[in-house]
Amino acid sequence: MKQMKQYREFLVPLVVFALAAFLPLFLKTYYMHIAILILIWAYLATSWNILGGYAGQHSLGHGLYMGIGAYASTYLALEFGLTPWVGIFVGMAFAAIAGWFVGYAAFRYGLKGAYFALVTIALTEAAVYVVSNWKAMGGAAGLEVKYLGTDPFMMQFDSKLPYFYIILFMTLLAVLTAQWLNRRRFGYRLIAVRENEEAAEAMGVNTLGTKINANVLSAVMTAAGGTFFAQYFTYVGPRVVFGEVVSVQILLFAIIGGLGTVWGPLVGAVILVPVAEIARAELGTQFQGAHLLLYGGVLVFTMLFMPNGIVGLAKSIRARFGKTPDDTMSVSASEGGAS
Amino acid sequence: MTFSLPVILQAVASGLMIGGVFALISIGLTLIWGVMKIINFAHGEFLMIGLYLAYFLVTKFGIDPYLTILITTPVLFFVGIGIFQVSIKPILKHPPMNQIMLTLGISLILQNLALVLFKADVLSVRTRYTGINYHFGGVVVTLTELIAFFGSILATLALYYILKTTDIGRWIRAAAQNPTAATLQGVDVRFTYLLAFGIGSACLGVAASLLLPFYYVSPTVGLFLGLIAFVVVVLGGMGNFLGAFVGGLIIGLTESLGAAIMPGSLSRVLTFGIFILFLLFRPQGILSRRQA
Amino acid sequence: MTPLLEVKNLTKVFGGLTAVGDLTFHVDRGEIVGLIGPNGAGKTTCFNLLAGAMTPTSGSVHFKGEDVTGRKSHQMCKLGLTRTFQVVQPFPDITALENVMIGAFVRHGSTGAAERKAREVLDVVGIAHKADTLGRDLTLMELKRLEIGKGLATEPDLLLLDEVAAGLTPVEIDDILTLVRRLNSEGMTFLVVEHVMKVIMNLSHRIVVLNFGSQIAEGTPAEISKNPAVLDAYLGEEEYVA
Amino acid sequence: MLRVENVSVQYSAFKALHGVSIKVEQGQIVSIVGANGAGKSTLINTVSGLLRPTEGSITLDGVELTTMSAHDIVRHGVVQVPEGRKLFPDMTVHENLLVGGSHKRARAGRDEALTQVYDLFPKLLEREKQSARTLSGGEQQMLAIGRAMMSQPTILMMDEPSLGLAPIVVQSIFSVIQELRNRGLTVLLVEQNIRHSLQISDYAYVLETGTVALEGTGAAVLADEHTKAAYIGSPTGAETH
Repeated sequence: MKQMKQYREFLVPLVVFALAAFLPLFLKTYYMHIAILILIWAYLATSWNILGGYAGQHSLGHGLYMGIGAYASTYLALEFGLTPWVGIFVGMAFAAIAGWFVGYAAFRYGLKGAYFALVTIALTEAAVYVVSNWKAMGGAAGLEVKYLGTDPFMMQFDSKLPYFYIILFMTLLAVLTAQWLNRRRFGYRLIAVRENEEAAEAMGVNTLGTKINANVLSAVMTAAGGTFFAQYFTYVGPRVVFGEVVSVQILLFAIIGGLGTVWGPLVGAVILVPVAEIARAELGTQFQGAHLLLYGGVLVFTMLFMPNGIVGLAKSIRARFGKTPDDTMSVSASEGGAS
Repeated sequence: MTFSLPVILQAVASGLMIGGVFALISIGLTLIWGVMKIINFAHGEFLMIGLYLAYFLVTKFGIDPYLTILITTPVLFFVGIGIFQVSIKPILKHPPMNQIMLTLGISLILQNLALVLFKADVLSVRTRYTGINYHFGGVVVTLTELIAFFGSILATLALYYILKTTDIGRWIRAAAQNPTAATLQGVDVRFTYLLAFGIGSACLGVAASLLLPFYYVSPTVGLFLGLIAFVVVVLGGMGNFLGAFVGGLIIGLTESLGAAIMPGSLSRVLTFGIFILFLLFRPQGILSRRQA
Repeated sequence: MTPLLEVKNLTKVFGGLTAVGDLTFHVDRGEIVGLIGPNGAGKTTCFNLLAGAMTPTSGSVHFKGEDVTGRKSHQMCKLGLTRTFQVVQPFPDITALENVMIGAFVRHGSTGAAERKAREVLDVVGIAHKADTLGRDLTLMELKRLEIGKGLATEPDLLLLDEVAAGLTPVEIDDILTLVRRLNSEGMTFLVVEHVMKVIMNLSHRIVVLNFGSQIAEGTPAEISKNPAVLDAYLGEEEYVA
Repeated sequence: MLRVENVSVQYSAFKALHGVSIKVEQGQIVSIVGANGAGKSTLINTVSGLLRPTEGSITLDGVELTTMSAHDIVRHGVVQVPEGRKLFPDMTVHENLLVGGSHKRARAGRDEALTQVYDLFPKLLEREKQSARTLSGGEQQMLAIGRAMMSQPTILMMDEPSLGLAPIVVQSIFSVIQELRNRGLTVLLVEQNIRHSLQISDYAYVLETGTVALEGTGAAVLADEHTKAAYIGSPTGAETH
């Protein structure tokens, strides 16, 4: 009985994803493509959310880990014929090392908030230029995954269906991880670090170690997403997987959906990706960037009117009939007038 | 990829020239950060607006590129003020990350709006200043770069003068150093924020007009120049006016020397490497003695 | 018997300013020791040094006989020395229970055990009925109790209390005093910084007085309240003529 | 001239003031004393408009300040010398003073005010071109007072001017406060150093946990045992009121 109770929290994700597994019965190929895109971004945003949402460290450079995952598996497959099923783990290992170094360097020297954001953006931008000048990695042109038709061993399929199930399974794992964090010591420590580092440290939380671990876990998960991305699009390029724009997209859905929540990233992606994709498909020829325009607009709207995202908004609407916390006033606040 | 003296000298000269413009671009950013502790990720896109504006003034109305300063500067001032009023002001007290996300959103909007309106074409102008070169020994300097360099220095000095000697300048500095204390001296801090945002943006108007004759315009031009501005600002110390100027020159030199001695675009790695090292080990920048 | 906490020649210099200078005192097991002094006397710096939030310039701190000088906060906490904060520091977006659980996780790995410990602590500090309220929604009195609860949950041998009475009404202060005394009678040791003198005079077994970073007096509450140096430090010098 | 009537202030969960009323008359020095956390700074910051009362009103010569923005309150002549000086550390002494006198009402007489301040604090004139961060604690306090004087206040509020200063410097600061009063300025003083402050005060209020516990002339309040108890407490007295 006790065992049951402990795992009941995983029931909802399992049921939701089990239902999602029937979606291909109803979707045409094009919509399958959109479903896969939703899951890719939901997966990446969930991975980012562990560091950004739970631990409150807003990395603007997760493209770095996505790129490491994408390039590692693709390069190993091209050069040594290594199956991406193994390459994905190699990429994750490299991302773990990178994540540890980035985390250690940034957090050891106390980088926070804007400074952490800047250093991560600089790292991923630097990676763009390193890879662009690295001949073995295809330079600025990037690498193309050799087309083999359907070859399950090399994670290649002619149909969208297997891709859908792979990314569905990955996203399920990511959501389960988030759900697991929600009720475990490590997860509580992440939240403690986010909410009040000084108090967390005083209560026995090794804040430096916790943040580094969060960065590593988040990086490893993101890298796996990178490998899948490369396999699905059969192409990786420096700007496509590294770089500022990708990094912003990774965190976009978590922020719009709801930071630090299990379902926020998925909700954000489910709502936004289809709209953006349709915009791109319908307007793409005349208006390049229509989807990014939409993302920008939604991001601004979110920050102005629902800074806690969709899930946060839903929560506060539910709580509205209870109690509304009012803004705290503070003498140290920069200016006098009542706002 | 030669290391001969003339090549190095040429690189130093070009580096200094573009460095002056980098400095001017960054000074607006450092001003905005220094005063209200907001990193404007749309800074590069504001510059892009200035560049497009200058481009159309030159190509459609035949205005002299340097005369466009009279239009780009006030327009950018009001663009800054408008964006501040609509989007920044409401979230001044929000967590810093929300502010970063907001300005990132604005940058996405502006960038892709430009893409929708003007397509991805890379545009540049030929003016009567184009092609005039000066030779100093083996070093070639173009007239347009020279004007940009001295124009940037002049604009920087003018801004420095305003900040140092006028009441408005002192308000802005007072609000930057201690907003509560400034309020207690009767300074309307929100108004100084508005002014600082406007002035910081107006700098980009000047920079755009100075850049256009030898640079290019495209929807993504702000992406790179915006990042360069971050590098310069961090190098100089966030909020440090003089530091931003020195930082601009250093990054100009780094970019151009790096390009002379390193293959491809690898010099960018050098630029970002400096950026990262400074963020980690000297976040207060080159000039400041105190901890940021 | 070695004292639970032994502070020897503790000094902290910021720039040119000596915030704490050559401070020596000890706390025995089962005691409540008060640390007082006017604003800016160096009490909070002293707390930060003991709790590991700052590293001393010189001097040493021994805890349970072990040299712990320069240990970090989280290490001190694991060793059994936990501090509370002057300005209450709740985790605003999680419930009171979860706030306390974060402390309980120091000694308990599983969520279930931590939750049991946390409920027990909430009961001790008297806010069990608020277990599911978010940190941000608690009243100041509840937050003060939560602050103590967060410290207790780490199961410390020595709890450093920083201004628990600040901002409370006299009745509420009495409640907190009762709580601290009860915990003390059950064996908990306290080092207390407090501005509200009634509190410290009533609570402490022994008092250490700081001014300008140095110790100016030590003794029982009765001795301290009559000590002229202490009166001068608090009220200004007697001989001043307008 | 300054009337604080029945003012309550609350921030987040913490009710800092409960129905506090005080009066300051033209040309007086009025002290507010009380232990830390009693609400003294809260009161001053509420008068300054940095905090908003949940109830009650604040008026200066009948002009309602309660809802006025903080910078407008300064422009109306209610000026604060904040706790911990809060100078502009990277500006010179001269520039700090100029900021103090830069709002519209003060600008006209700025040169004259500057002469007065330098006359009152010759040390500041010596250090005119130095940045504020290089000054000693006492000089910083003088600059903070001088900067407030530049606003040409009708009432000057000082929050813990003696904080962290050596006794000899404290003496000179208190002499300055008396000098200012002699020049006709009204002063509202918040101090921990109650012996000094009460001796020079015309009237005083003792705050305890956000309410006025006692009021009277400076001498009377100083003589009252209750005042000492509020600070030192007594080992026997668990009795509260």
